[in-house]
Amino acid sequence: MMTSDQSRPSLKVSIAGVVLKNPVMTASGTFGSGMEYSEFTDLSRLGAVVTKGVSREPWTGNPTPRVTETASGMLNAIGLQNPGAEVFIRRDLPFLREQDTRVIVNVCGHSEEEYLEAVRFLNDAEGIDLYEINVSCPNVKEGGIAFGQDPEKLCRITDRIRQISAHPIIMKLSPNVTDIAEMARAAEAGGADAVSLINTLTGMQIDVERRRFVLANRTGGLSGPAIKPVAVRMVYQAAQAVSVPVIGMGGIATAADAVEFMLAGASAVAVGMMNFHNPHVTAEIAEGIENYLVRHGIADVNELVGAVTG
Amino acid sequence: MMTSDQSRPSLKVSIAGVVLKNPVMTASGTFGSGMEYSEFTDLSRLGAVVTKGVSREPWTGNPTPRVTETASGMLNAIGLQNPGAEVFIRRDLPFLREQDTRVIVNVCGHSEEEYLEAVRFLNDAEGIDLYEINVSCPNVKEGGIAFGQDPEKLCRITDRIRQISAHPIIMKLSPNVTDIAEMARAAEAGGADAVSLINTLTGMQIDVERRRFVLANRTGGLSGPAIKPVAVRMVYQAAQAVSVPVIGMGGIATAADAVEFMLAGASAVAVGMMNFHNPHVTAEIAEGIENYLVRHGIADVNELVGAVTG
Amino acid sequence: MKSVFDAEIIGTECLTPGIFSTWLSCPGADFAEVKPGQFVGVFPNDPSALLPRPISLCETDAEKKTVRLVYRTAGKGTAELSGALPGQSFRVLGFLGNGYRTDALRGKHAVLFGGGIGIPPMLELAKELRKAGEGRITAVLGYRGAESLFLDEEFGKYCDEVIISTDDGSTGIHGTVIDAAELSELRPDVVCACGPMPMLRGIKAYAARLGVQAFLSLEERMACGVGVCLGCVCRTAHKDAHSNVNNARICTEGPVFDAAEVEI
Amino acid sequence: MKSVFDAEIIGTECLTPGIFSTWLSCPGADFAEVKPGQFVGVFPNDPSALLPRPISLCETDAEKKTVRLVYRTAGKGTAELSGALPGQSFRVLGFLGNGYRTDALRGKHAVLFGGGIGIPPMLELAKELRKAGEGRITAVLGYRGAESLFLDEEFGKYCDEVIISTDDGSTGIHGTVIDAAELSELRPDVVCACGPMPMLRGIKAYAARLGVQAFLSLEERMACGVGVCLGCVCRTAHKDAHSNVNNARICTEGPVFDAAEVEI
Ligand SMILES: Cc1cc2nc3c(=O)[nH]c(=O)nc-3n(C[C@H](O)[C@H](O)[C@H](O)COP(=O)(O)OP(=O)(O)OC[C@H]3O[C@@H](n4cnc5c(N)ncnc54)[C@H](O)[C@@H]3O)c2cc1C
Ligand SMILES: Cc1cc2nc3c(=O)[nH]c(=O)nc-3n(C[C@H](O)[C@H](O)[C@H](O)COP(=O)(O)OP(=O)(O)OC[C@H]3O[C@@H](n4cnc5c(N)ncnc54)[C@H](O)[C@@H]3O)c2cc1C
Ligand SMILES: Cc1cc2nc3c(=O)[nH]c(=O)nc-3n(C[C@H](O)[C@H](O)[C@H](O)COP(=O)(O)O)c2cc1C
Ligand SMILES: Cc1cc2nc3c(=O)[nH]c(=O)nc-3n(C[C@H](O)[C@H](O)[C@H](O)COP(=O)(O)O)c2cc1C
Ligand code: FES
Ligand code: FES
Repeated sequence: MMTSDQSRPSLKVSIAGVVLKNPVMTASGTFGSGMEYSEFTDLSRLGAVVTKGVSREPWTGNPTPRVTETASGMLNAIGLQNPGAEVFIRRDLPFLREQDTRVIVNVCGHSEEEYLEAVRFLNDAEGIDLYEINVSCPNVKEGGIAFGQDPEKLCRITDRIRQISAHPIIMKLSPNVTDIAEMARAAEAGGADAVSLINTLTGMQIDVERRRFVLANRTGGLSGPAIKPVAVRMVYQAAQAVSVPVIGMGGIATAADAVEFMLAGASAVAVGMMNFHNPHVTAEIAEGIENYLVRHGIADVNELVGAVTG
Repeated sequence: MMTSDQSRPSLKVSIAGVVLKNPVMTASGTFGSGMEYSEFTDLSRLGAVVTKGVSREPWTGNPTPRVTETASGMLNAIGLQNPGAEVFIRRDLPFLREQDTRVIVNVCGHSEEEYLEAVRFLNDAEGIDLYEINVSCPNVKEGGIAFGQDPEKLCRITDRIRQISAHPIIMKLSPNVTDIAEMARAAEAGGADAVSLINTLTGMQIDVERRRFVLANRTGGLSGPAIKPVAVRMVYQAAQAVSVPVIGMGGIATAADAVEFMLAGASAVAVGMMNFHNPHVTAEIAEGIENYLVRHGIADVNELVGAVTG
Repeated sequence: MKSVFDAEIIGTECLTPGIFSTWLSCPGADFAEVKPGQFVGVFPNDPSALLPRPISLCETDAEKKTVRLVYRTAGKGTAELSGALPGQSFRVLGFLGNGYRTDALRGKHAVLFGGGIGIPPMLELAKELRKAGEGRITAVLGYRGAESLFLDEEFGKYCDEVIISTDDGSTGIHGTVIDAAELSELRPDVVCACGPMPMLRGIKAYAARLGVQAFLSLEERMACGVGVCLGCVCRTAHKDAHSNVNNARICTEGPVFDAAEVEI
Repeated sequence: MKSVFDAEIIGTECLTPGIFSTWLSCPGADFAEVKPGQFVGVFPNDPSALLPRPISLCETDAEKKTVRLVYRTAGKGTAELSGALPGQSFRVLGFLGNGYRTDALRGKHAVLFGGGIGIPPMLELAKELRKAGEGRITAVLGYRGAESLFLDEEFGKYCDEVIISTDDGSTGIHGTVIDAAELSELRPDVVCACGPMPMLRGIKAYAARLGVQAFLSLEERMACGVGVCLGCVCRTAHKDAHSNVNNARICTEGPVFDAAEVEI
């Protein structure tokens, strides 16, 4: 080992036994399957790439307009458009496997059976490290968020997926609930290896000149720096409630934001909307966390996890 | 009547039989009892002044720091500091009565009994038009939000207050719930004359340099333009769910924002955090709504209520 | 190659009320494969407005590494751009989208339709077609009225013919661009168009009637501009290769589509 | 009267790394009752940063309608202010807070303590006390070290004596401002202080030991700056007249408090 490396802090984190070179991941749906942003960012500098939601069959998603901007944030109602698990495995996965980063496949379905079918199908593919199960999409009529807002359903679907899954599972929680700690506990009770949060807050925008909903779907999911305080609070509450690792996201724009989530209790973080503002942001954040550790004389990034004090 | 007046649109709205000269109110806790901002804004230009929360006895509130800024918003954890109903009636109410605007007293308590005591005591005072019952403050340990997150408790406390109240009551709802429509229906079932929403979203901020919570209370309530999309969505859902009037708030900064809430279903609107950014904002919004109506050839502001189309 | 680069304002001019023309210096951009019909994403400096604003290339100068944007002030991003002084900078994402394959249009009679704020990208296309030689270029430009004309004279430099139509008949032909094309009995080999959706639908039908190929430049609200968010899709006639459903990304597979391939 | 007015940058100077001095022209402000110890709320132009930044008046010129702010770049608001060019404007809320009642200090030996970024408001106080005539003015200014000195020479213009202390002893007296006052055997009739909380606690005890009145300028996170939000309170010894509990608003009843009245 080179001497200059010996003084560098360790950025490695482990999620359910899977070691990530640093705690920075991409948030599902904001990074495609990595291909497009690989023109801007060297994916090997990221802890993991989390893919856009994948279902067993192709999904068409919602009508347009699907996105709009809000103060320090945006709304989206993509509706989980995706080419289906077969195309994903054939086209996207081989590319991801070559990137020297961890591959986390985000999975969606309209019903318990669809989630199970998708996982069963993906189980056979090479190169997946973890699943993230999206039970919190506010933009599809059936499934999605229904599981994410009812602790019993959440526990049950977690358990059923866990039974058949070839990889550890991260349950992605919805912030559109009264009690996030209860939801995190339900996921843990169902056997989740980790939980991730937050997905988007349900929101709406109206065009006052035309007196119409801006999004064809009427409502959409709010993300970006606007929601960061809500996300940090929920990550803190979830981390207090469960002993499995928590992956934090919601409005992360800088290394300081990433550190904030880790201090609140996140073992790793994901960057979503801000990729659209700066396609280099994820690698910059990974570097910035390292600088923070050096500046504060912290040897291991894991020392940050939950280290906030009153 | 002057001819120029005949072509002016009507801005009057009615909440539970109380007529407001225009739909613009101040949001509780962001306007004191009107005195301080009367240096900046002629209160007679507002539809109503909503006071800071008033309890029967004086409350000390939370330790400081109590406020901090966030992206396009802020967090507060004042903890409902107030001088108590006696001082309010003796000092603040006489001032408000002289301002040629409606007076809405925001009421808080730690328990059902405390709410009832406050309302009983205020009933005898002169010059109150409406009560707004705050069952949604995220910043006090007991009471407050507990009633705002449980439909049964909300229905019951609404009913008990309604029984003894000398004035119509507006129940102020919390956004920190899974199903806002259910909460609005519970308030209506309990006899609420109107509902207002949203109160603040619970959030948190961590100072990463000092690795400490920024707010002494750890969590605080998020308000400002950041939360507007969530507020508009909830106002829409509440207005679809109940037939009593809905008062909309959450991040209103401009007349267009106020119109957006009315299109979503609000009969009146309240302006909160943005008073701190621009102490003239409420009167400017009232004027801006009138200009909007003129520009769109709308004769009566009530035509906007719920007029959004797909 | 796509990248994020700094673009410095060279100068801005108001062409007609609400429509501005801005030249930007982009020394860090890669002009190697820039094509007419492509667009950039301009990031406002306003930290509360985080998404890039898609604006078409109205002109480019690969040697000087400059681009010209012509845009309507529609909201905060375009207002900020139009008010920026020479020397001020914007982060820009570019160059985005497929653009026109000018080689496929060469030597033909191409009729370029532009409606309102859809006119600017047609100028770069006219310029490139003229450079490419032979062929005949006709521009049909639609405006609201005489007072809202812009860029029309510049088209004269590159086109064999420029036809103007206005909604109110205050100048040019009274009616739509299609009314104008039909009245002028144009006989295009190929049609290119950018403008509001009703106009594009009309052009699609017009081209179908004439039995010629039409290339349409579509618009949709965008978030990423580079194909990851799936915000900007349009319905396609055939299963799109990327999506495996009948949805193509306007920012990546478009914004220029063969009219026969999209359901609008 | 309090109001929101536009303030135009006249010029900005860096006094020492991280500390800036900015003169602003405020033709719309009401200077009639401005007092040392008052502050302004500066609104960033950044639309995502909505709250006013409280900054003390370091100097004012009521005739020219200008104010001087001396501040540390702590975050986005102060960074924006320090980087603004002459001619650029900020919306400002002012003048806020109670300020010092200089008449009550006249003719006495007043010792003004300033620690770090608490030093600037003491300059205006020294200036006003000097104007008010008689009396003796001593300034005791605390810094981290010799390289971080600022404003110290300007205090010489108004004070009978200026004592410097540094944490590292690299110049002046090695120790706190209280160490410096005690070593110098000062005999104040009244004490005024602004600085970090541990220093203010020390000053309160120091004044109590000497049996003299002390006026302390407190700081707290603020939202409104005008007394409506109750964000900025401090604990008081007696029931505060406004709150009817033991909480006074620093922005309104303060920022200057009689040390005996606040529990710090
Ligand atoms: C491929 C493409 C090319 C375009 N080329 C041009 C051009 O050359 N000249 C021109 O004037 N306009 C063009 N537009 C439209 C232009 O993108 C919008 O007018 C602009 O984004 C408005 O931004 P704003 O900040 O001023 O408005 P705001 O209303 O503040 O914008 C808010 C959000 O909505 C988006 N938005 C608003 N209107 C539109 C729209 N019509 N299309 C897409 N997004 C929108 C913005 O990008 C932003 O994310 C083009 C759009 C697309 C998709
Ligand atoms: C009465 C009073 C007088 C002051 N006078 C001066 C002065 O003369 N010179 C000077 O350098 N500083 C002074 N301060 C501190 C100054 O207000 C903060 O440094 C400044 O607000 C930081 O703003 P920012 O945008 O740069 O930092 P950010 O961290 O971006 O600010 C975020 C938010 O926190 C608030 N904030 C951050 N730090 C403080 C703080 N220490 N005190 C209060 N609010 C804070 C900001 O106002 C803003 O709302 C004073 C504070 C008070 C209360
Ligand atoms: C355009 C867009 C698409 C998204 N698609 C998905 C998705 O397919 N699956 C999922 O679990 N979350 C999805 N999300 C949610 C993000 O992964 C993330 O949880 C959320 O945006 C909060 O993070 P941010 O504020 O950093 O964007 C999407 C978000 C956006 C903005
Ligand atoms: C500093 C502050 C104090 C508040 N105090 C109260 C209160 O006493 N009672 C109450 O019902 N709501 C209170 N609120 C909530 C507001 O009335 C309003 O519901 C919320 O801030 C959303 O509106 P806004 O985004 O326009 O601020 C307070 C909000 C702020 C920012
Ligand atoms: S704008 Fe994101 S895919 Fe086109
Ligand atoms: S800052 Fe609002 S009361 Fe002092």
